[in-house]
Amino acid sequence: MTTRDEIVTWLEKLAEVLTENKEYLTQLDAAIGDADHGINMKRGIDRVMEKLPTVADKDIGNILKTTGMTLISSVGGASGPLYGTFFMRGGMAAAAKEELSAEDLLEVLQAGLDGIVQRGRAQPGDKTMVDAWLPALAAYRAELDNGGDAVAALRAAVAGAEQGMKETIPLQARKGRASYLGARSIGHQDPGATSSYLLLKALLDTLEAS
Amino acid sequence: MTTRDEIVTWLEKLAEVLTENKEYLTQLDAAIGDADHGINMKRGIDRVMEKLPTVADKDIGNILKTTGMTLISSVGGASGPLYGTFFMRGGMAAAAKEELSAEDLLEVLQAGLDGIVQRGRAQPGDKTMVDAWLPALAAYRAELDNGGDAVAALRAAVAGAEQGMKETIPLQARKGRASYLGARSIGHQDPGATSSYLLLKALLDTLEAS
Amino acid sequence: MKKLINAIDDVVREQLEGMAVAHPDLLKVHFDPTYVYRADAPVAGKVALVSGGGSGHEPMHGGFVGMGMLDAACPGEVFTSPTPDQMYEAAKAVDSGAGVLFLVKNYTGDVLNFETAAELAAAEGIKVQTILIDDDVAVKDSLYTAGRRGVGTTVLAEKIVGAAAEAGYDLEQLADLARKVNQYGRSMGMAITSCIVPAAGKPTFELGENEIEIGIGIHGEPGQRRVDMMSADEITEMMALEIIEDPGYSRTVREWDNDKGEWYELELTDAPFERGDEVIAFVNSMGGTPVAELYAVYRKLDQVCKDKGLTIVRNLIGPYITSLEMQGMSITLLKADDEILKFWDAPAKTAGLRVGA
Amino acid sequence: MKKLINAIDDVVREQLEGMAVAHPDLLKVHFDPTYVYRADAPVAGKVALVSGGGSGHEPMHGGFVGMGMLDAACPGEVFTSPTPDQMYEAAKAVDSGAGVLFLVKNYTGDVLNFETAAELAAAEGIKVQTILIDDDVAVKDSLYTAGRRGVGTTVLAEKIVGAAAEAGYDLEQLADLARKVNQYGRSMGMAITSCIVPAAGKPTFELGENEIEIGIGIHGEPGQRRVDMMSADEITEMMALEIIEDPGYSRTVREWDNDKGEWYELELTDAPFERGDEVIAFVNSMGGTPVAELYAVYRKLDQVCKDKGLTIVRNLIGPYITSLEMQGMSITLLKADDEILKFWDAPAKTAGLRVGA
Ligand SMILES: Nc1ncnc2c1ncn2[C@@H]1O[C@H](COP(=O)(O)OP(=O)(O)O)[C@@H](O)[C@H]1O
Ligand SMILES: Nc1ncnc2c1ncn2[C@@H]1O[C@H](COP(=O)(O)OP(=O)(O)O)[C@@H](O)[C@H]1O
Ligand SMILES: [Mg+2]
Ligand SMILES: [Mg+2]
Ligand SMILES: [Mg+2]
Ligand SMILES: [Mg+2]
Repeated sequence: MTTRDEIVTWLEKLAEVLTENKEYLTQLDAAIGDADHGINMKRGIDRVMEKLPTVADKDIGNILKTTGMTLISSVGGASGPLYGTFFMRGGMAAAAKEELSAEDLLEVLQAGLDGIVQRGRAQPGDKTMVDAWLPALAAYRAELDNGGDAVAALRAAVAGAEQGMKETIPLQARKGRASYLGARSIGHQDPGATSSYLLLKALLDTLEAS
Repeated sequence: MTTRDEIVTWLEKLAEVLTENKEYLTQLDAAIGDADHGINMKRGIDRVMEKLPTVADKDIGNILKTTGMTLISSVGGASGPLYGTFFMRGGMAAAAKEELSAEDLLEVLQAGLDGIVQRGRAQPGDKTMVDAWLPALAAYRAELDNGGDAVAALRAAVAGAEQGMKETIPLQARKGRASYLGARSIGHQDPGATSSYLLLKALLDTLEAS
Repeated sequence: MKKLINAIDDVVREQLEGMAVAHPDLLKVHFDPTYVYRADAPVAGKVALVSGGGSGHEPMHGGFVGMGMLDAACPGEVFTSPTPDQMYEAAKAVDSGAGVLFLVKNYTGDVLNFETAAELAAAEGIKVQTILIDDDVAVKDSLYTAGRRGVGTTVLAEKIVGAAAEAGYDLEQLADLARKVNQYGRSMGMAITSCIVPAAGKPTFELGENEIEIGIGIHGEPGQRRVDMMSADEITEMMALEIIEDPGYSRTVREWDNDKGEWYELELTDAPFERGDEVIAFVNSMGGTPVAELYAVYRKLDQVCKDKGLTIVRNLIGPYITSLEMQGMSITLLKADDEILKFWDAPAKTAGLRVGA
Repeated sequence: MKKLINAIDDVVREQLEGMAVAHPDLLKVHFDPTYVYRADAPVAGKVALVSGGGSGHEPMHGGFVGMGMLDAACPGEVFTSPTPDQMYEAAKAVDSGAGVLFLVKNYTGDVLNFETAAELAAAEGIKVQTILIDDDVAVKDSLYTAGRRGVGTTVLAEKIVGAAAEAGYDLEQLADLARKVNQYGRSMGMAITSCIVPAAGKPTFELGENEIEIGIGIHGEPGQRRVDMMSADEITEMMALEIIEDPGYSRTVREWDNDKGEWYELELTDAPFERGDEVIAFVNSMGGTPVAELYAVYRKLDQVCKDKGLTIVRNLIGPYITSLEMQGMSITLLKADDEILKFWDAPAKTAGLRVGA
């Protein structure tokens, strides 16, 4: 069972990770975007850290919704509404929950991904964060079906996300700023897919630690 | 006797010299001015070369006046009206003359220098072209008094101009753009003093050649 | 990085504070959330025109807030779209009850955030409409990209649509005019140098001493292609021809249905320019290119238009939609009809553009 | 060198040709000799205001030709004073018989050439007067230098004196007003980068990645001192204080006596600013610094003025007197009285500055 405290720890871990990777994500964005993805994510997660104490004792749905609303009103750019929607939808799926089973967690992540796709209307292979999420959740589900627990499923998900992230490199972007580069977007890893991988990785590290 | 043809040859030689030294004069001006002295002089002498054929058969006064008017209407900057006045005044001193004695030549140069000082109101040591002309004409006069001919006097004048030019290096400019640099103008050779030296040198070379 | 700034986190806020003290007669600035709005807003009975986008494009958009242009502008961080709460609060502040038109440059970030804001505003009972500006011919297709970017035409649209709002157009009429202006306008940009996002601290891309980028957007991103430096005439002719000879452009856009309270999609196709068209020509500096160079560009642009049978009947020349200190320029041609010219010539009084006032 | 130019020798001419095709309603351009003049010149009964100087400062001066500002502008080569024949022919073209006022920035080249032109014009029976603009406080004394340079106050003088000419001031009144505006105005400039004179092809000076030049002129020349980069607030405060606390400045200027037909010298002393003074504040971009950064400067300038008891009653913010693509800015403070404010607020319609028209 993933507890409310682990969710809080996850977000705190995510703050560390995005801080460490601010430069890296920004550099990836400089290559095929406008050099701000790391800066945007860092700005957003810092605001989440300010807000977190006020909701840390609430249910998981509440925590995730607050996180989503905070990201929407602080990140800007394409990733703001997308990650914001991810957490808001995830929060709705976790409404009133104090802890999440491995299945619950999948539902939360799936609801979040559905939100990203509805807002951004990205197709698989468009070279976006969606290309990290699809293989990740497929792997999670598969591991679950094989009887694995949340940590095992997440381990599979992170591996899937990492592969999806790496597989964005040869892709030509068809969504977002990078799409304006046409063929020049080929050969670069998508920043948003990378931050999505980091997000899942932070969750795994959190659950493994406890 | 300096003939009309030698005056024409002098101006043609001056055109070559200013072309060769365009970069050099501009660099000197870059250090303590606005990086255009060589460009200005080149633009002016090119126009003089266009005009010259139309007056090459006129008297020396006429040739010099035309040269002065042409420089005034093509050089611009500080050096334009100054060199323009130099040749116009020199031309007046040579009015109707077909050839110039060593004394005539001194009168022409002195009249030109007086014009420069009247327009520019520069004092000796202000770090301007005047600092090349004063020692030059003093040396010319001295050599003449020692019974030297025009070539000998000019040789002395060129030596004087060169020394005056070099002695502008330690001076702090008190006139022209360079004066805005205050002490930072010290250690650089004055562009206008340099072009004045080149002007006299071209005259000497011309007379020596014939 | 050498810029006239203080702490990097304060760059946008301090610039806006400067605008507020400089132009109290024209505008006010609200912080948390951040938006610039007309000193006399809301203007009774008038539809409010609201735009916004990342900062770094000044004077657009904040410099165009005032009589005859925008009612409010929402500045994001440098080159980063503003957030829905800014747009929503700005809309509430300037809505007179006649409704709010969001003019949105077509960048994924701007579109997604403005869509979210429109949903919030509509939920508050504000009549709202969003019109997309997507005029950048450097982007060829809309199927394999996020669609044409919103660039130079945005400035012209803010002037023309703003004047129409001042003249009493209702929300529908205003949306129709804005849609038309967007479909009549085409732009292309080029960069001589990159620019430095303050938070990044170094140039977004490196250009060789003899290289330029053709087909750039307005966020310091690399362009569609990199070529060797050319003469002003060659660059201008190449870009003008890509604009003038651009074929019809089709894409699907989303607009808001106020009755149903939902998004609907419509397919729009822009007609190419035709001989005999009258145009407004806009030669824009990317920020670091001085206006004198723009006149060399305009000189050639006028020749190319004449050769192609287009008559320039109005022009705008200067830095209006910029990318920080980037050197470079963009060209916009906007087909002009009587309605467009009438509102182009109408008075405007803003910090960034003044006409007859 | 990457610029939007064609052949180097054609740079100025082509830019002027571009202005002529862009603004036929405002101005005409004459070549050989080169001058820009009002489309409706000579204006009957009006004293003609003529200025000029090296090119590279655009929009000044050509961009200020039109109703309410200049009757003619004489552009020299880049950063090189124009020649007397230009000034003389321009004066003849715009003189309505009421006389011509030459506004001359105090640079040896400009002064010597305009003096020669004034002599030529007077010889033609044109009533002529020359007023010097020398407002750069970075130049401390007039004894050991060519005197203070003419910088930012020139733009304000062309607006104010131009409006007075439009209002019917005669030559003497106009000269008196121009002299007063110059004595009421003080400026200082700084450079973040050098600039490239097209004919030179490389930067006039080299600045380190962390160095700036303080006390520069407008010709890309090095400044009065080189210092390490500072924050916008520090730079602004330092420059504002040098301007506000500048003591009285005395120098001898030459003006023309139309009756005697000769030059006469007069000694002028500028009074320092005093608490309670109302001022027009002008924050100017050297060309490559975007307007957004100027607002950060204005923000601090407003605070410093308040601290020093000065009230900013009007402002001008943008690139108006530039040094090609140089990054940097200048600050000008002009003591404002009723006469000055009246003409500052009066209409002007030029390519570079529009007020109420
Ligand atoms: N339509 C979309 N759907 C899903 N993800 C998208 C879409 N557009 C962009 N993204 C993601 O957003 C990332 C860029 O985010 P960011 O740089 O913060 O915003 P911006 O592009 O506005 O500067 C891209 O790397 C991509 O993964
Ligand atoms: N008042 C003056 N009297 C004599 N010579 C002067 C004076 N002012 C400047 N000069 C000369 O002019 C030279 C600069 O000429 P130039 O660079 O062509 O003009 P500008 O300074 O206007 O760019 C200086 O090197 C100096 O020798
Ligand atoms: Mg980005
Ligand atoms: Mg010079
Ligand atoms: Mg961005
Ligand atoms: Mg010069």
